[in-house]
Amino acid sequence: MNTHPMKLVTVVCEAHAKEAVLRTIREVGAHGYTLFPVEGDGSQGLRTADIPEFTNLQIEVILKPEAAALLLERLGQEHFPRYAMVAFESDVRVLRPGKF
Amino acid sequence: MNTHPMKLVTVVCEAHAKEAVLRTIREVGAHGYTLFPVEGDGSQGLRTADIPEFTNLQIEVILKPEAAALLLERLGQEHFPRYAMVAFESDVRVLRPGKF
Amino acid sequence: MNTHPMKLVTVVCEAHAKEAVLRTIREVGAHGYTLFPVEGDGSQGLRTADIPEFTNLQIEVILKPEAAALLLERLGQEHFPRYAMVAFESDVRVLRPGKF
Amino acid sequence: MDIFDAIRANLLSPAVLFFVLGVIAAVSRSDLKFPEPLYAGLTIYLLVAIGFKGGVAVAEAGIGRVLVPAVTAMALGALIPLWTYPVLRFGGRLSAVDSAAIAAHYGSVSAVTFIAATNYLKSVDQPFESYATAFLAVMESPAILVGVVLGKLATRAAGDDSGASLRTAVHEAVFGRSIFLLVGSLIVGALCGEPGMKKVEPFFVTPFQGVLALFLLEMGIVAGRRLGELRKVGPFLLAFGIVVPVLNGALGVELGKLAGLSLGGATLLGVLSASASYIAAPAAIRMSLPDANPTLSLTASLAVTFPFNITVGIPLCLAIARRVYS
Amino acid sequence: MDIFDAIRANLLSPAVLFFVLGVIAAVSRSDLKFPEPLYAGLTIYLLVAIGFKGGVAVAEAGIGRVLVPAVTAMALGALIPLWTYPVLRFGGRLSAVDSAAIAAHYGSVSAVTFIAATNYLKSVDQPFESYATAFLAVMESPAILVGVVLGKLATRAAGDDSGASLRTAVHEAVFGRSIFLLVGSLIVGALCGEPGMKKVEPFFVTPFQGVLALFLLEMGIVAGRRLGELRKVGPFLLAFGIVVPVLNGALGVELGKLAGLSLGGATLLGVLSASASYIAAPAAIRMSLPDANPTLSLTASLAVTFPFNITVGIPLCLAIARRVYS
Amino acid sequence: MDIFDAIRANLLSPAVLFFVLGVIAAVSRSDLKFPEPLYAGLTIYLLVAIGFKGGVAVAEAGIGRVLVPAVTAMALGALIPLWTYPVLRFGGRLSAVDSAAIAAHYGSVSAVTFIAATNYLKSVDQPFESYATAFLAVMESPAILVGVVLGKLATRAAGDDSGASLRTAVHEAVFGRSIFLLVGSLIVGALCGEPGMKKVEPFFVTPFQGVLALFLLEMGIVAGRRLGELRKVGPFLLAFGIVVPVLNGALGVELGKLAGLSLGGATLLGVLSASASYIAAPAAIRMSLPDANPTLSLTASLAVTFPFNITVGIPLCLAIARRVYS
Ligand SMILES: Nc1ncnc2c1ncn2[C@@H]1O[C@H](COP(=O)(O)O)[C@@H](O)[C@H]1O
Ligand SMILES: Nc1ncnc2c1ncn2[C@@H]1O[C@H](COP(=O)(O)O)[C@@H](O)[C@H]1O
Ligand SMILES: Nc1ncnc2c1ncn2[C@@H]1O[C@H](COP(=O)(O)O)[C@@H](O)[C@H]1O
Ligand code: NA
Ligand code: NA
Ligand code: NA
Repeated sequence: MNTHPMKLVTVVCEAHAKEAVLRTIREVGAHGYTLFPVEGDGSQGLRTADIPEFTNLQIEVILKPEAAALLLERLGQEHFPRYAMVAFESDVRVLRPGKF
Repeated sequence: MNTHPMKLVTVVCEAHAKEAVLRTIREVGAHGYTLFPVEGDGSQGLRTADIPEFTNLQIEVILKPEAAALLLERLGQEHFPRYAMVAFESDVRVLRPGKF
Repeated sequence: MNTHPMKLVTVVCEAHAKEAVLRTIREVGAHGYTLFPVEGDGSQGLRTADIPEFTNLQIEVILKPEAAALLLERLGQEHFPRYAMVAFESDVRVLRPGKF
Repeated sequence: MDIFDAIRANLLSPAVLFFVLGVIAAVSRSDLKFPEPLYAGLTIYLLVAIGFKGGVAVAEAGIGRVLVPAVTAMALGALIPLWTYPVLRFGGRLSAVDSAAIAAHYGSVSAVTFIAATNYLKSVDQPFESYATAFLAVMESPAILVGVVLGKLATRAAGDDSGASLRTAVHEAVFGRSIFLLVGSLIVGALCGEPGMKKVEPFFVTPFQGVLALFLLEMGIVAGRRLGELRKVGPFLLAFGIVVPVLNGALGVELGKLAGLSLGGATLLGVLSASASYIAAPAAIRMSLPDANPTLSLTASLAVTFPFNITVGIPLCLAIARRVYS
Repeated sequence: MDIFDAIRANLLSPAVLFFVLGVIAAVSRSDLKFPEPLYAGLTIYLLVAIGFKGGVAVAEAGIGRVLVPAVTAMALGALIPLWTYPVLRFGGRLSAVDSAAIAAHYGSVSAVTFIAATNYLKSVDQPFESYATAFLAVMESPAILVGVVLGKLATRAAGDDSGASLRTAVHEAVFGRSIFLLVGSLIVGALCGEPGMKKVEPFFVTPFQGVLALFLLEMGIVAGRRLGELRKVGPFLLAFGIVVPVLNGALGVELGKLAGLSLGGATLLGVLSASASYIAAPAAIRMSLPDANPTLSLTASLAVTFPFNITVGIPLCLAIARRVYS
Repeated sequence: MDIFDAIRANLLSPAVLFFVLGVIAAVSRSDLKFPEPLYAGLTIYLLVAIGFKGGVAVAEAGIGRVLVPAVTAMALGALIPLWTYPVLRFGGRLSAVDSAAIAAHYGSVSAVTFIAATNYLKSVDQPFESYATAFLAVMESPAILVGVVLGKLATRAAGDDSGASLRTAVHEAVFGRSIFLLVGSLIVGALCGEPGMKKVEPFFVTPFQGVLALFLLEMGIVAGRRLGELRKVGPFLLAFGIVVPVLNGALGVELGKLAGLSLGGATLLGVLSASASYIAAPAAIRMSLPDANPTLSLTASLAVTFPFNITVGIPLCLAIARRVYS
């Protein structure tokens, strides 16, 4: 089977940012996402994942390169100044390019 | 220390697919895997990870490039038609190539 | 917005290794990390994540290439012989290079 | 107490009202959600508690008295798919494999529905055989096996791995965690008897009704989330999900009487027949009939039949039993 | 019993001592930690239990008797941000948006503080209106809305999406999971009344105090972790976090008396006024006033006011009420 | 009641039968599994409950009466590694560092075994000093420290970071979460005394035995999973894991008598000596003697000694105590 290049954008953010980030993800045209609670440490201090309101979330989205660029740009402009957050992009290959 | 190229295959699938996917992973010759429950949204609807039988799982396997290609091919042929599932491949570098 | 290349080092290890690995991560100069419990199978047997002391952890760190190389080297020398552990490096792109 | 009073009494119990609250939470898209480990913990508690209590009752009654109704229950479970399959296949014009899958779900049972029924009987002071938990334990698997065989026969063309599929289904149906917990706790209860019960009663019996109420809040959320899929299943399955449980309930009550059960025990056998599986059957069927569409069977059993039974079906079974026994 | 005896009695209760133990765990960097689902499970239990009990009490008292004090409570919640905002803005020289955010936190309420207060009243045999839970339910949102409006007015320049922000805040404040659980359980309790209570009492009432003690251990850890941020909030907010609750407590007691509550009920209204929100308000404010600095409001309410109330504020409110009613 | 009756009585208790059920689940590869947060929650509950109760008992008995037996318990813990180390090193031909690690595990204690023992004593109506929990609290660490020193002395070559390792072990042994919870709850209990106990009794005492039974189901699964490693430890360690606990049990009973404990209290000191740590010791040893093979020590303590004690060791200690005191 042929694999097709796609982008994986990973966001680690405070729980309060969840709705805002998912909205942006939908708006740039992604067709799905994966999400789970994580602990973490960063410039805005330790997050120990013991109460749901103060936890961290890791959100993973596979999308087309243009959509990924747009997502990163909007995250950087709209969300980075407001929320504890890290985001990065990497290259992946998928089987069904139409799905993303 | 030298690092060696290897493939990371990530599968996100419904919990009912767990045994089938792990079996395929073993059959293509992987020596291990990592697995955790995740929430997600996709073409087959929201999975909110609140009951173990209806949750999503993320499964990560590091393996040799040929094994990764085989794994993806078999996932695409045997499991994609039957289960809610996403799979993708990416490039990683490891220290002990013999381990994978 | 411009993205900048950075390394993502992922470590999967037994819970007892947590403090030691986090210490090494700090020592090579990383400014943060993300961590969550996972199940897994590997050469040292199944870890089923049912009691916190015997579980596996996945630790993810974004850092500069030199720091990543140093981290992998120290993991390989100091921790691989002692703990059940897997570590790998991959390429990612971030927005704020100064943060890492 | 006529049937409408019975239903009203049930609807105003904490357990059912919390279930309704859960459905409202899901439908109104509140972010209320039980974390998975809480769901798992409550399930373990409920199965162990009901199993243990049932085991103590089996020990007291003696295996002899339990045997005939238990075999009846098993037969009933195996029988239900046989009559519902043609209804689905020809009445509902569903594919063979979907018909088999749905028939398996309706022949198998829902432990939570059973537990809610014992709760209801207690609240209306209707005595019943406590060892009825044994029927719950033996009724989960037979229908699944019959359903898988039906599905395999119907799709014989691709049938080369039939043996393996059946083995998978048997394994899932017999060694799955819920059946393991239930049967294991039954045996533990039977071995301990009353002296053991005294020790654990304050944990496994006294707070049981309250825990069930809390759990039904979560089950309301889980069921409510599926309501959105109702339009995918169509009017036939909707009607099926309500009418068939009533018929199976009546059948279960009648057979319970034949097997020598008391009014309360026959009601419980009726509820078991009326209930549809949404945990064990989906897992087993997913593995052995992977070409069946899980949305159909799961939505019917979880979003139609389960809420119907929790609110109306249970008191209805009691009303039927009252008529049959009077 | 004078005020110092009252405080000492409170400090030696299991609930408060476990809270202190939790703070010590956090401060001494012990690796003690409750897993998130355990925290969530305990929260659900406490809210459902207190809501259900309150609902049963509302049904018994009749909605008529609850109405006046409930409206008083709502008014009180809306009022507090109006007087605390200028204090913060001009006394504390905080930015407009931070002042609005903090004012919202202090007008809103902390359910755990309320629950600890009912516990304390019970332990000193001070009767109170059980339906006071209804005040808790209605006091969570008004202050958040007032605070958001204040913040939006103050930052009108960027105010084009004010409407959306307000809607988000309303939605969060009214449909957030804790308010949903509390109001839902109140209604369930009111519908069930005493007969329903009998069924679930061994789970929702009997072990309640013990569960609260265990939960406060976790809350001590959560609050203790924030102590490190105290130096970021400065002396003004520190003093604010202790003085304002006392003033609000006295205000609540007075209004409670005016509204016709008993001594115990007025104490609870005082405690609600004195308490500051650290769950609902942060979530709603984060979404509607995202430019406010969350460290300020959260540290003040969680690391200063919450521990103060749990240890000293609650018995102080009772002492104030005793003076007012004597 | 002779020794075989005692063992049979123990084997037929719900707690032990659920433990066996858990082992069966693990061995038969059922997918039954407690989610990690449930395990953590049950552990927290059990430690807090036993600690609090013990603290209340300490307050009642007075620190004076607890002191001598507590110091005896500490000494006993420090002593056990000293006599087991040479047995392992020379009898078992194990490496120095493995011998030290295993000796540390057997000198330290298992809280669950202790809790099961108090449960057993209660069920056979054997009175005991409730403040014995204090012995559990003080016996966890000494053996770990002695074991680490032994291991360091034996591997002095690489010994440049000995100080750091010892500090790590001390920190882990003294500030680890289980010891923190236990000691903290003891102190809370001692400060509250009987009045505090009354408030939390329905949560921390009444359902305790049932919770323990459920927890032992999970511990059976955890221990059962390790059975596969038995072939890795060899016949010597297998025998060691059964014989040494019996000897240590007898030693504990004798010293308990010398220290002035009652028959029940001496039995508990015996059980503590007989038990081997599988949580605190592995964590501390992993950090301070990282070259020891964890499979050896953990399999012996978790898959051999723990099941042995839960089923046979506990009644055996009581039988020994009966003989010694008659
Ligand atoms: N260098 C890093 N590597 C991996 N994760 C990070 C890193 N920096 C921050 N994070 C994650 O992102 C969250 C928010 O980061 P911050 O805004 O820096 O506090 C942290 O709690 C971590 O979970
Ligand atoms: N574009 C995507 N990015 C990340 N995860 C996805 C994406 N699409 C689907 N998933 C995950 O894969 C699961 C199954 O996908 P689906 O079969 O499309 O419902 C979803 O529940 C998500 O967890
Ligand atoms: N090939 C692999 N792919 C993904 N994860 C692995 C792999 N091998 C090992 N792991 C993870 O690393 C942990 C420790 O590995 P090991 O030391 O081989 O037992 C395992 O429990 C797995 O979670
Ligand atoms: Na059925
Ligand atoms: Na307030
Ligand atoms: Na010992």
